[in-house]
Amino acid sequence: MEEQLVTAIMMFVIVFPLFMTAVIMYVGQQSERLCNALSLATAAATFLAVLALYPEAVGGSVVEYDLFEVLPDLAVSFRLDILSYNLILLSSFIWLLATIYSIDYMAHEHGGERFYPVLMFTLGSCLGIFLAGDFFTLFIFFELMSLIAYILVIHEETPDALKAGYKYLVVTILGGLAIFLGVIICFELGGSVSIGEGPLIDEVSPLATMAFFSFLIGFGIKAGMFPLHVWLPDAHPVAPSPASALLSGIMLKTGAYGLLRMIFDVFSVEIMQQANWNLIMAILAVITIILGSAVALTQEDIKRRLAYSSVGQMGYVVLGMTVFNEQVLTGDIFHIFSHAIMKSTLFLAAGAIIWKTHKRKISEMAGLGRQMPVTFSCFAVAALAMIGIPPLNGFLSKWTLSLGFLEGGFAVYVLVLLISSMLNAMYYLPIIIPAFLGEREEEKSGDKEGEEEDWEDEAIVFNVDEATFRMVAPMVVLAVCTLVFGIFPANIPFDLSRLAAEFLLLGG
Amino acid sequence: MPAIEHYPIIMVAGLLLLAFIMPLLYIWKRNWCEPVAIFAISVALVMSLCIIYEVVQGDAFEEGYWMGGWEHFGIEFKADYLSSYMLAVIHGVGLLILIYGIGDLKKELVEKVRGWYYTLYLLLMGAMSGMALTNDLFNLFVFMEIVAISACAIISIKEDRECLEASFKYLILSAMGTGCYLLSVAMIYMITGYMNLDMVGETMALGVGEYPLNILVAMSLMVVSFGVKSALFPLHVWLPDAHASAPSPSSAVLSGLVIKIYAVALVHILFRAFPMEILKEVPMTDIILWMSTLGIIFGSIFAMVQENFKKMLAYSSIAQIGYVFMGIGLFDPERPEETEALVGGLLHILNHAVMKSMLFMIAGIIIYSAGLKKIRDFDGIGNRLKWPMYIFIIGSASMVGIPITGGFMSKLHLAQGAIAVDMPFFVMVIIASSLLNAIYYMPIFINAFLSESKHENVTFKPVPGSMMIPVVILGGLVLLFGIYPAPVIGVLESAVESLIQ
Amino acid sequence: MMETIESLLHNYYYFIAVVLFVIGFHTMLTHSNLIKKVIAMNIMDTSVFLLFVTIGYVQGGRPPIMDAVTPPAGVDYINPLPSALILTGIIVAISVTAYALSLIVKIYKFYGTIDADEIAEIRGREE
Amino acid sequence: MEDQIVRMICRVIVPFIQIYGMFIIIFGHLSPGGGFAGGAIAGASMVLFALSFNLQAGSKKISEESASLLESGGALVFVLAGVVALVLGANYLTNLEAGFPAGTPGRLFSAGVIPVITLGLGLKVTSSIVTLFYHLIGGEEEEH
Repeated sequence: MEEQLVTAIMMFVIVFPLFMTAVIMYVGQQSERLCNALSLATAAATFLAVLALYPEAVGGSVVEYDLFEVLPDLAVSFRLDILSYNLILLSSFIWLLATIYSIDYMAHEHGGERFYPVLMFTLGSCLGIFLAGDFFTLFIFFELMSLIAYILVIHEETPDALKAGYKYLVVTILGGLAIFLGVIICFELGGSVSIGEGPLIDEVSPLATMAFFSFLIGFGIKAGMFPLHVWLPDAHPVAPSPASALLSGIMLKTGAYGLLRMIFDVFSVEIMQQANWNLIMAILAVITIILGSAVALTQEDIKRRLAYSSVGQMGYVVLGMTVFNEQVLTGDIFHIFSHAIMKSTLFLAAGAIIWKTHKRKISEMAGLGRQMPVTFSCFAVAALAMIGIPPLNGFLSKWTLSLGFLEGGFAVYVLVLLISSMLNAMYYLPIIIPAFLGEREEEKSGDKEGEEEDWEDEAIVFNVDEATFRMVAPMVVLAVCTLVFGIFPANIPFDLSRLAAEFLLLGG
Repeated sequence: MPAIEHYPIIMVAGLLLLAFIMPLLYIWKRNWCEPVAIFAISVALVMSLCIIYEVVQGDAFEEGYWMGGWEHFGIEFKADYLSSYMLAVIHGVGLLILIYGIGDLKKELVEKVRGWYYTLYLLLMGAMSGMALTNDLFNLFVFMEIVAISACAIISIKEDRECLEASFKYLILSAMGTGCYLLSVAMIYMITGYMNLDMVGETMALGVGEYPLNILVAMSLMVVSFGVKSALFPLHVWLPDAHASAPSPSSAVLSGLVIKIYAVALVHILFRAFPMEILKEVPMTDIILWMSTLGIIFGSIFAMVQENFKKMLAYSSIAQIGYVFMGIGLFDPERPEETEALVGGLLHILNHAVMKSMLFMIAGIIIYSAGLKKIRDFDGIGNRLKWPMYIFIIGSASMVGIPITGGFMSKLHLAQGAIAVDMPFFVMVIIASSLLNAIYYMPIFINAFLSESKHENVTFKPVPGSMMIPVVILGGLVLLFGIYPAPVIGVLESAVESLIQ
Repeated sequence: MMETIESLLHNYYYFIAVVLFVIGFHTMLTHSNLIKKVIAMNIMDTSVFLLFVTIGYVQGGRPPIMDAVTPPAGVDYINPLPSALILTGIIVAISVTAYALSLIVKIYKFYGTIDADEIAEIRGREE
Repeated sequence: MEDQIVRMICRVIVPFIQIYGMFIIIFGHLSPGGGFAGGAIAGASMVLFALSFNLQAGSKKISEESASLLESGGALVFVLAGVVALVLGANYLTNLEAGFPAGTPGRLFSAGVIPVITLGLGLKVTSSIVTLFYHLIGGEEEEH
């Protein structure tokens, strides 16, 4: 493809959603249908545009484009390489599905005219983060996305949501400021903040340490890394389910992406090892994995349990960054894919359950599997993938990671993965098994009250009462992806991950 | 059309003259006061833009402008980069505040004194322009006093008890500052025998060895004096009362412009009158740095506990003026080539002027429309006062330093400067204060939009367009300076370069 | 030690000016009576004016008035600049004083006292 | 206060004070004094008058309105004198170089634009003192 065309498409995927935000905001006040249609069209067009970049990205070429200079030496610039491509492909795909899902989900909620523009704006800024050509641009889009996502978090406007939202906002600003500090130090030490110009900081100094910790705090907050995860279990459950899916599925990954870029573009593998920073990250990641999984066990609310599970899973991603061989990095990047797909499925399914039955407590979900078989099947597939049952994609990523850890001589990390998988099993299985096999609450209470009602309930129990097609379809698509990407180890995401890992290890 | 060299003096003299004509107009043609005042400031704005253009492009202002043609011993006006930048800020923001004030003052001031308000306003504008332009220490003193009196009067014009008391406190402390300034000028005159800044600078360089103590004392007095006047912590005690109790347009102009002009004057004197060797010997910049740091932190902390919205904004001004002084403080005389911090500090003059006057105007709009002053009463007003609260979001984002707003750009420069002179601690200060700002600004608009409204039965007075338009324009400017600050920064870099040489 | 005292005696006018300045400064900050504050302000200003005028004084100099006759050679004039400036300074001080006094009149009207502490007390009681 | 002696003496003395003030103003460019000093003296005469009679009598002689008119007028004279130099092509407030007649040094009509400026200042200071006085007294009056 011609360079200019690629650049044009690249700019299109960022600017188009941002532009459509304004249009949807305007249209949303007039017509709900048009608003839905436009949002869908935007997400679809963005996804198609991203697909069009596929040959270019896989071909290994790097496209750079400077938009304009804000300050001397600090430009807003964009850059497409294989790692960015991985993430924009993933985001635009999940975004498309979440948008489809939202149409029915939001139909009964208030504030759709606010939800869709924000959804599109976060899409644009999220792609902006992944396509940023330098840390300054990355920081700006990061701040924009994080702050606008606040509106998604507080969408329900309940007191809980407001409280969680405030926590989210403060923590996000703290994270933004930390990244800001990191970018400044980076600019001062390296004279540039461009991505892909080799290590910007090439020796360990107090300032460099400060930069490392600033980035770690900033991106770590976003990635929900211990001890900065405090906002996450509050914020994700209160958002509307499609938004939770995106928050957990994609927006957490911006933090992981930032950390990857930090390791390979601000610093270098040598410096990370020399200063033992990778060990610091690994320790935090291990704590994150164990803590996230353990706390998830104690959660009664389904969405909170999923949110804590996200904390644990992000721990894998961070842990994977600390060992620098191709196998681990492939697994790491593939886990970004897997987790995004699995967690989105889970949140979408949970959303459908809550939407249909208004039940959030796990104990109340017994027997619902018979009422909503498709939804619960999708949930089950994704949950099993989370646990790491073969042949699902979660297994593939854990397998690759474990192989890599062994190769790199970090056998103990494999142990951590195993423990965590056990914990995962302990908190996911009690949702799935009673859902299909257990008795419904109404049945139990019916037993006590009398025969007749029991009989009536019986009739309802076997009534299949699924959510609407537009809500079920995205889940099914995602669940199929979970399966497919697990069964065929030579699938597209896996190849892309491997390419990205190679690319990173070759020095960006 | 007089030649461009005459513009500065025409501006200052014209504004002062119109200020005195205002009472007459008020007696004869009451309705003309406002249009004439607006016209005057607009002309001044156009002139300052011409001046800034000429300073950047041409060389009309290379030579100073000697009053009465008395070269080397008269009063000199000199439009350098910094002064012309400040002129544009003063008149640009001042014009918008004036337009805003027309609507607001109808409610806040009694009919009898409204004409005087414009007198004081033009006097303030003229004197501030004079302070920015003059190159003469004593002339600066005179303009400072005009600014001080008219600033006090513009508070006390609303005759209620808080205003009067605040105004008196302001007057006394500002008189103290003036006393220090005059003593300092006396000492400088004793050493050098000149009042002209350039010549003082030249002569002082020769006298460093002979009168080190005199110079030291003069410099400290100078910092104390300007510190009092621009509310540098811990000399800020007068500010919260004064800025909170004044009529909202007055608060806007006081917080937005008046405290900055003293900072500009201090920069002028510090860098032009005192030679670099003295700055190297004396840790004056360090002292300013620490004062500003304390101001940034404590101003924010005090702001957090305020109930009254305007008082909160006033305390936040103390923190924000700290940024301006931090820019000065982060200048390292040993490494004069690292100027980002100074640029950032000076840039913050513009950004803070724009955003703080905007916020005070929004406070004024809320008071005008709903009569609410306490922050906790603001719950749910977002749906009734939609646009003011939207703009408030922009303003508070800029206060926190979110990208694409002006506040971010100044913080960026300050942080860069701090790193450049190896003082990363101060970046942490900036970050801590941004976080504090977030903690007290964010809940306001969150509650305004999302909390249950307490005001279902209150009638909200419609806000006239003349009050809304300036706020919207300022909101646009906050974003503009956040997205495209390059021209301003260009001017400021030249300004700093010419100051340091 | 002797040198210090000698130089103090020699420059007694500086010394007096500074003493006056400090008296003014101290009174202004410590006394709660508003009128006393204004008086202190004037003392402070006056001290600086005195200092300024003494700077311009030349021992045995003539007043700097231009006669029709050309002055004889070797006669020094007093430096007129400080005096001229101080004249302006005095006017400024007068206007500040006048303004402060009129404020005090108004404050008295509202609070019934001109004592800063009592005013603070009244305001504290209101809130 | 109805004191005949004070009033009588005041009536006699006020014109002299005013003439003295005028003299100081007009001879400002020739001898010590000038606009500030002379204006203060002339203004004090009005204050004295108002004190010894009463405020109403005082404001009959010079009303608040005309005082502020004079005040603005004084400033106007000053600024215009400066601007004339501008029009003549020199810097603001330029005196002889701009082409004002110099006259004979030491005579009343000399020194170019300076007497005009002094006069303006005198007017301004006189009226300012009167206005200030009225304002201060006015605050007291309202109360009682």
